[in-house]
Amino acid sequence: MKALIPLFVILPLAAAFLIPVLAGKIKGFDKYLASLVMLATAFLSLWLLFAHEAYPIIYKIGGWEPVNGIPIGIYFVADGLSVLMLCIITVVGFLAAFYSISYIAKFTGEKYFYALFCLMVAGMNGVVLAGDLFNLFVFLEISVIASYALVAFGIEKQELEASFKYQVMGGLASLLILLGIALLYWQTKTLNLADIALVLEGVGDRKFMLFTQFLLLAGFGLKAALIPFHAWLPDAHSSAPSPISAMLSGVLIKAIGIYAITRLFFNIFILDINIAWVVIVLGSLSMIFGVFLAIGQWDLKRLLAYHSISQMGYVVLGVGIGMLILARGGDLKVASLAIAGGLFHLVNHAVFKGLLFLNAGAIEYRTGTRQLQEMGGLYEKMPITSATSLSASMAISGIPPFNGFFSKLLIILAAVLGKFYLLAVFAVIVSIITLASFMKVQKYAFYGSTLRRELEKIKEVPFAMSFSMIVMALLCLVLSLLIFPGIREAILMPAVDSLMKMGNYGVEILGY
Amino acid sequence: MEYIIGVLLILMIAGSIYTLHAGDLLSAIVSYGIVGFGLVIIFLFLKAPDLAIVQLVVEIITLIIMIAVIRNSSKEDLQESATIKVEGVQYVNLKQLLYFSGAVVLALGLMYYFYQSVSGLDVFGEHEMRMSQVYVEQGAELTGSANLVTGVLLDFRAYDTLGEATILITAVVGILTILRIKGRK
Amino acid sequence: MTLFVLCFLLFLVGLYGVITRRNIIKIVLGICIMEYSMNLFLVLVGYVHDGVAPIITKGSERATFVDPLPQAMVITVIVIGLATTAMLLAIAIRLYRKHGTFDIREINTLKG
Amino acid sequence: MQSDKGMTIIVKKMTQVLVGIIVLFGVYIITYGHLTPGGGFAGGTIIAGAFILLVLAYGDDIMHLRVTKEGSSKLENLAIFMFLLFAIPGLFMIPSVFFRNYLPLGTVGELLSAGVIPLFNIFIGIEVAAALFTIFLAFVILKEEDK
Repeated sequence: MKALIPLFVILPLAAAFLIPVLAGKIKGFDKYLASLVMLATAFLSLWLLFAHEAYPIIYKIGGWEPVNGIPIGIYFVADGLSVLMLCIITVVGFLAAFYSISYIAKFTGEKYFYALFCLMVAGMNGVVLAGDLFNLFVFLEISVIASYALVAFGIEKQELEASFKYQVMGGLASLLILLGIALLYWQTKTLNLADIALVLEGVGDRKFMLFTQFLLLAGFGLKAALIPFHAWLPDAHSSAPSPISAMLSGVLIKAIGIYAITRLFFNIFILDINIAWVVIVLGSLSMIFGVFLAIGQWDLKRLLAYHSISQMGYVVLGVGIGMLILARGGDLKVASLAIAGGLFHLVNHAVFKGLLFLNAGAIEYRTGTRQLQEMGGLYEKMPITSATSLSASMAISGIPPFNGFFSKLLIILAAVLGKFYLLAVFAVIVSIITLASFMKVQKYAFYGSTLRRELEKIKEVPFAMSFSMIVMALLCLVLSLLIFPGIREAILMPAVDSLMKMGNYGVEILGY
Repeated sequence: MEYIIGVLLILMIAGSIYTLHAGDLLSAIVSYGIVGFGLVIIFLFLKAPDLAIVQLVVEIITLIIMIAVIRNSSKEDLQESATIKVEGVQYVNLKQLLYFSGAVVLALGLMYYFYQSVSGLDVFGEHEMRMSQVYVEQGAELTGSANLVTGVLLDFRAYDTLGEATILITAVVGILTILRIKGRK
Repeated sequence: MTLFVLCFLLFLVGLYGVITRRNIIKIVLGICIMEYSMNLFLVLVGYVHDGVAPIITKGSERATFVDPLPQAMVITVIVIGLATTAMLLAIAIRLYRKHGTFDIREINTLKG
Repeated sequence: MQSDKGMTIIVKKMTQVLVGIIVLFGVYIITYGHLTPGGGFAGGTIIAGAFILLVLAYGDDIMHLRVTKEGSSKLENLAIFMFLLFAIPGLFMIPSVFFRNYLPLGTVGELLSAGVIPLFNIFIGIEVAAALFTIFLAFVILKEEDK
């Protein structure tokens, strides 16, 4: 099982290198290879999830054993959290790739699209499996540069401008992260994450740690589009092709932003109370402002992009509460509940936000418009899209049978138990406003006024698109089973434990 | 030797301030090039010949591409200049001056905070290695390459270099998608 | 310590350029200047007094070497800088084709 | 051979003399990458510089530029694929290890030493040269299209 870990990066990379070369020769080669590779990695990650080996799995690249206790090579480290992220990336990646088989037919340069798609997924897999700080930065750059080009895929005036703004903000974020890495190397003289964790335990220099943590929080916060740094997200996610905005909103900002923040701040740095407060404030601000900005939107994809910011606020809030309780040495049970809520919502958000963007893409594919006023009464002509969009809307606004309800429940429960009553009230209010906003979407898009004349002849979207939407809608239901203790222990708890064990991440990996 | 690098660094800062305030884009790019070549000289002083070569050549290619972008487009920059001509008399543009002094004060504050938080670390030159102690002592035997930087790049951290080359491939495919003629069918 | 502070000042000059300049090419130049300061910062961290370049020649078997790890990192960061700069310039030239100007104010069609 | 495209005759003559030397220097930097300063990245960029000098000095009609762009883009993808291919054999050995240096290391300081590193250097050099040349051609073709 351990020997298969490099495949997560080799397979998408090999596909990405071959697609531009062989796309012309074999018809449809790029389309089906991309989906095939995504399916293969999805099976691999699900097998890794259910094979349930003893985490963390450590893979020494190049076979370099540590020399007198100091690791000298780059390590792949797959523990509970990274395997959970791998599953989200590859499953949502496969559904988006399968969806784009017919969606991208309307664009030119298809081979470039699939090559960039495979590179983005390879980059994210590399980030999630990285056990080395600089290696995490390099693979973060691969997936981010691929997403810059994918945002500007349609080369319209709006998309170019959105991609330029995204590139400048992303470039700044990468430089802040690089400055953080240089400072950490200057302090700890090593790049291996576990080694940094061990060396940092001995360092009492609080002022240096605060400065570095603020830098890294700013850099990764900008990648995760938390409130003060969210300016690029609505433009980038609304002007990208729909499968790509499903991947961006659903997976990229999580695998790069939230995963890196949780990995660094829980396992590497010593938990600090004011950093935890900053994280909680950022999370709740994102949650509140995201939904208020979203209410006034009439462009469907911009509305969904703003909702991404507010839902990410939930995830950061859950993780932030867990961080604060751990930093204060409070009740471990509540902390693990908060982190479980945060990660569970992260998984759910990847699925239902991806589905909402795919629905928006289906509507755009058939009616050619994204404005809610120009739609109306689509449920007669597009039953599958309206049904899946209804389930996704109910999931995002937290209506019981769907997965969104359970994860928000966990977060609010943890907030109440941890005596953050104000935050719990905010969470409930935001959830209600989200419900109102998505009622508006359903009314205008599907069930509102009668179908306009020129929309008479539209029919349901082709098989590739409807299949992905149906599978995602089913996932919205299936994932709510994660709330039951039996299943939760198997899937969600390893991820929570990998964060809960905090400091001795280093000890476990380097074994001393 | 530290003073020479300090002087070069101050000249680079002056060059980059001119780059950002130059009226004509072409002179901005040329002064950006000078800052880059200053960096090459500093790399040589810091005993990094590998970097000097790579930085020099990449610098030239970046300049060629930038000038290719500039050549058939607008040369002038519509930036408000710091001084306003009112009937031929130079008045200092107060709004611009306010922004500039605010930026200087903020920069000084950030540098002081940076200096405070970094003062506890190793001074320039006293760098006792931990991870690269092995690279320096056993690098040649373990990898067989005399050039330790290439040894680190292509053997100890070869996976980084695979990521590195993939970044260049991603950039090329990205540029080919952005520069294609028509986006939608 | 002064060299590190000066290097951070170069970083802030680049950041000032990216935030305040309105011309796209100057924003790209600002990002490149920040890349330069990061390259310099990494090499400054790895310098050892009277160290020798990390290449083993006949004479320098047992000399004290400068740290090769930051130098390997900087080669990677230089090529990352080249990749991001080339992408930014590609977008800049396309925006110039569509808007006829490099000025960010005219290009700001997107609201919010 | 006096065509109006490209620069003046003096530049063309100088280019004829210089291009060979630049490419030779680039190849030297790549192949001696593990002995003297330099390596795949530096050498590849130098070779790309030589080709860019050729295109700048002589200029070329758009059709030919497009064909060379396709060719160099394919070459670049093949070179990086070969780099990945040389990293994979380690997977099939007993303690399956990605990026193992499985060729004999030889004595330090000789040309044929350091196992797989010279091969990696060569493939990285080809890949960087083809990549930068493709980027340059993409910019030139975009400019040519407007004429």
